[in-house]
Amino acid sequence: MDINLKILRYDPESDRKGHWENYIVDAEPEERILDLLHKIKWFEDGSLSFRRSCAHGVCGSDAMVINGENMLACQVLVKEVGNPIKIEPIRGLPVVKDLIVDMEPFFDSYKKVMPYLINEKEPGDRERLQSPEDRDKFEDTTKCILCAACTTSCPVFWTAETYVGPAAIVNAHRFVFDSRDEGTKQRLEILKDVNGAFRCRTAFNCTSACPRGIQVTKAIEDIKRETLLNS
Amino acid sequence: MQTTRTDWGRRQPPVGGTSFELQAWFFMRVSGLALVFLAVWHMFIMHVFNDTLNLDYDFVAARWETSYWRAFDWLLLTLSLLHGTNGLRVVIHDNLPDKTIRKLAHSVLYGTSLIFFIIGTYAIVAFVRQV
Amino acid sequence: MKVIKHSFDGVIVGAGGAGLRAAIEAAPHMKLAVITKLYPTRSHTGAAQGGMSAALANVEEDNWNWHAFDTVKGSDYLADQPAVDILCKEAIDAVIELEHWGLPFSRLDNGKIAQRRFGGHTVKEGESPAFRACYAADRTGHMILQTLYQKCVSMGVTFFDEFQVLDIKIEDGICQGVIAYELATGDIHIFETRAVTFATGGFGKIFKVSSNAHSLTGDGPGILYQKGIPLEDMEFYQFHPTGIYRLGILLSEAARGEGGILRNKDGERFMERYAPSIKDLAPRDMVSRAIATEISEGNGAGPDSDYVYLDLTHLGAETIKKKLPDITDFVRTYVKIEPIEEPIPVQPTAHYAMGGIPTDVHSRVLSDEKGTVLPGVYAAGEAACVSVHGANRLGTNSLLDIVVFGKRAGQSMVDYVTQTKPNNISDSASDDLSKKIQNLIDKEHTDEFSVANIRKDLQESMEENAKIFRTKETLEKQTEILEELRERYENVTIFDKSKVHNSELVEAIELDYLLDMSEATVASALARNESRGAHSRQDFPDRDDTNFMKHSFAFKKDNTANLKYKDVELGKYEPMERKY
Amino acid sequence: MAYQRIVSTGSVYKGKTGMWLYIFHRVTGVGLFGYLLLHIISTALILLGPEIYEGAEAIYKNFYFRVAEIGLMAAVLGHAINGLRIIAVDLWSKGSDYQKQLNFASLFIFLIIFVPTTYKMTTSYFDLCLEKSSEGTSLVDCMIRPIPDWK
Ligand SMILES: Cc1cc2nc3c(=O)[nH]c(=O)nc-3n(C[C@H](O)[C@H](O)[C@H](O)COP(=O)(O)OP(=O)(O)OC[C@H]3O[C@@H](n4cnc5c(N)ncnc54)[C@H](O)[C@@H]3O)c2cc1C
Ligand code: HEM
Ligand code: SF4
Ligand code: F3S
Ligand code: FES
Repeated sequence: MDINLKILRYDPESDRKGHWENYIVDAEPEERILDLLHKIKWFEDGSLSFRRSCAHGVCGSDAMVINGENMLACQVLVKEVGNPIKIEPIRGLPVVKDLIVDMEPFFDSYKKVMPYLINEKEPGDRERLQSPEDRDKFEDTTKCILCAACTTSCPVFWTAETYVGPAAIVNAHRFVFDSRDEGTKQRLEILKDVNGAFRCRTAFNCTSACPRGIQVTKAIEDIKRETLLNS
Repeated sequence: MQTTRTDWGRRQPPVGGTSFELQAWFFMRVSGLALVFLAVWHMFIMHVFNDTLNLDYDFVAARWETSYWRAFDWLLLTLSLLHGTNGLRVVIHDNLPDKTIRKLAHSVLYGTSLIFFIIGTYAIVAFVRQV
Repeated sequence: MKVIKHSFDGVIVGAGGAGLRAAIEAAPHMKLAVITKLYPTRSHTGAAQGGMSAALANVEEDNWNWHAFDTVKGSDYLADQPAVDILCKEAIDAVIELEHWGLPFSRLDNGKIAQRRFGGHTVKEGESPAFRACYAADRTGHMILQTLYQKCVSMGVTFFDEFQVLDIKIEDGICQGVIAYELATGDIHIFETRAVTFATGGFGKIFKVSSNAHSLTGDGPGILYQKGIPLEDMEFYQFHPTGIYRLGILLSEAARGEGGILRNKDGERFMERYAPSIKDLAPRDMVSRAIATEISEGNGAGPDSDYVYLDLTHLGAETIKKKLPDITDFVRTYVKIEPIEEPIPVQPTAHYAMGGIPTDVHSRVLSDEKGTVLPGVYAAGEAACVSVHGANRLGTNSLLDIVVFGKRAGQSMVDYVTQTKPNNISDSASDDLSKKIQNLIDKEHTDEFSVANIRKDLQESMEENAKIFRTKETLEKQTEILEELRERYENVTIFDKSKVHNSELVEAIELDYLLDMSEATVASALARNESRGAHSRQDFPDRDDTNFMKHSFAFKKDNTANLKYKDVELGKYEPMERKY
Repeated sequence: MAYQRIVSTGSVYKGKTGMWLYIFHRVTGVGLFGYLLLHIISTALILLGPEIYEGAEAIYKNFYFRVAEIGLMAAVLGHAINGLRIIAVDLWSKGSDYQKQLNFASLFIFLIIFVPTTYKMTTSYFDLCLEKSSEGTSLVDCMIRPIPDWK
């Protein structure tokens, strides 16, 4: 089956603006979009650049806009997106080359919410106990692979580049609702900022974009309510 | 952390601080709820139960005979101005990345809102029937 | 080419589980840099699913000696027993430590860390399957990677993300530093440092069907191999029984640990014939061979009779949702079937390198079969061979390996750095590399010598000739093929001549390592005239303890390997026949 | 190095309902604020006496403004009901689980109120127009020119 791929290319060494390029690739309906990108890169145009590693949706390297929506290229099959296929880099982060964007601002935001367990108490020489119910409270947000699909699908983030973004809030949620953690106050303090959780306008794009099926908006709402109740 | 890339667009992630954003957010919900009664009721009175075609000096004057309606209208004025101003504050913040321009736009917004609040309040308070 | 120089006390190459664990140990005591070609959270440790073993005895009576027994038996007695003892004993603290750092393990009703069964793990030295694998649903590796990275963030560890190390400088047998290539700019960075740990992960990409990430190309072992450091036990490459048909995406052994069953085309639970006592939970090498045998005997399912079924349908929706959410999602996404209702087509997939850079139990790299330590160079994780996995790794022991020996690598770096003085690397240290890169850029591109074509031929031929069953003939044939591929590689060309994110250039260099890994694997396999663990020679079907109770050390010599051997360190457990 | 901020793609992100509702809420919010300012001015003119006030009000008394008023009604109702939906998502812990249902409910409530309102506002306009106009004025006349000799 011949698939027509339209890819938004940008080479910083020669282009001033992005431009669309067309490729025709022979593909099976069961193939991943990533496989098609590889076919182009390996056998047609070696300069096409994109990130990838695991090829099965667990490393978070290859979020991109496929037919107008954020997806992981390794997680969608040709038959699910139809023909032609339009591919662009994720939005709101500076494009470095082709489908590669600068992830530094994204990770900076992530680091700002103190994404690590805070607990000064001596834990003893066995594990801390935690009931399965307490463990379930943050199960959803532990799944995050930091792919940025959510943050770069958020209309607020596109215009307000200072917004910390859903991914960072998800990772704050993972600790705020962990019964072993004691850093809730500090994290909520950070998320009270103009660029924090209250920037979210419940557009839900993040939730539909998340390849891990995390209920991102729900997590953000949990954080908003927790902040409200905490002050 | 190592930062080796260019400084382009280095964002300012949140640093925390005041509860203003939380309060503003909460105020939007509360004032929104109040406005459902005030604004929607106002719209119904003016457009459905009456018709704006019939709106005239006498109609308004009669309404403002009672302090109930003056209070109603003043509350509507105040809350919708506050609600709208805060809404626009966020819209401006979202869309104007440049700090100086944003500051300017915010000042214009707050100034305008204040002037209109004064005009509106003055009208409601100072109105006396002339004929 | 722009060259930038940095100076550090220690450098860790790789930010998977092993690299991050080493960083946590070393960072407080020195000026440390972690260099990684992927963002740390994208390392393949994050793909690990099933669990991490430790005799916590949370579910039933357990003890680390039994764990050690299972590991040694699973290794087909090739593992060094003192190292295994360290692994299994330190496992308990390693798990507890991860929990203290925030790892969200699944929990038992009493609040303790949950444990599940896994292949080859038994209580009382073989009595019955043991609940030993600590897990967090079926994303244990993801949680380990995240937790270790979070810990590093909290400590303010310095990372060089998307920097690829391509060379190490060793002068007079002493490490001077490493050279890295910055993917985003094409700049060369010289890292002056006394202590380097390689934690670059595996090299499953030498095969066509693999559970490994595209980035697992054996860079660490490759870099050292080219400097004359040997590679240990390269003939032992593990094939995981249950990869998704054709794609090779892994379906964790946890699926069988939770009660999943393998069936052939007639629906027969064929493992009953191959391992009557623990059946589907036999070690991976045995199960993979059983599947391969079923398929070659015509019992495979499908139009080409080339797969078997993994049947989870009797587990019930609740167990599947709670305990195996991710892998069943993979099945839904990639095979488009509902695993709650239908059995899943699977086939063995290239999975794990038991072999790698030889190290001692302090993660110090050894430069020969006699145990000579190469000062300042360390290795841990899948890139290294301690050896605790011997001829066949037990499931869950690798996540353990990366934290236990990752930590030891960190400690060894600290010891070394506190005892030595800063060195001086010359500004011309990167000249060879610059030249190599310039050559690749200057050469005109031709399809015949394209990276992808050579790599494709490599992966397909390795799949054909050096996978689960090997013979002298297939291995000799593969040796010839590898020689041809090596000749082609000498002329390799690339299309992309740019500086920014030139991933084709990087793939060209990685292909060199893949060829090295294949050459060492095939040469070691050809020389080992016995079957042991994952290495299965059809022309020598039996284990031969008299001649081959020893580790192979492959030294690079032209385009093949020169082999030397070192005796296995035995301990409490006498080699016996491996039966389950 | 030249980083491109956002490559202009000319293509629209295929967001789900939530994104369009966000845009709708913003547009109506800003629109309503603008109208509010206008409304404050025209109402405050009442201080200047009946002539000026009614002179200003007369501008509104034609069909185009009636359509605009219906638009205003739609904006207020839409913004209000969507606002209530947002409040539900924000403050009710199960709100985001029922996002789809809330979207449908909002639309449903909106239509239930908006359709009869529009009907009333339209018919009332024509009734009053015919009542105030001279014999023989048609509905089309009412639509294309201001209501004659109002008052
Ligand atoms: C699908 C799958 C499931 C698994 N499940 C289990 C399980 O349930 N239990 C278990 O015990 N084991 C499991 N394993 C095995 C185990 O996960 C791996 O062996 C282990 O995670 C390897 O960790 P590592 O730190 O050595 O390497 P990786 O996690 O692979 O990390 C390698 C790192 O090195 C970096 N790197 C590589 N080359 C370079 C270079 N040239 N320059 C700079 N950086 C470089 C990479 O960026 C990366 O950060 C599984 C493996 C796979 C593939
Ligand atoms: C009638 C009842 C009303 C309700 C229930 C309501 C509710 C809300 C709510 C909840 C928000 C916050 C949206 C968010 O955070 O995502 C909001 C925003 C806003 N409202 Fe209202 N509102 C009402 C009336 C008005 C009126 C009369 C105006 C005009 C003055 C107005 C102008 C705005 C503006 C400008 C915003 C900002 C929009 C944005 O940030 O995208 N609202 N409204
Ligand atoms: S929340 Fe989901 S979409 Fe966002 S970064 Fe994490 S995994 Fe990606
Ligand atoms: S898309 Fe954006 S506005 Fe909120 S609900 Fe998601 S973060
Ligand atoms: S390649 Fe890892 S998520 Fe797609």
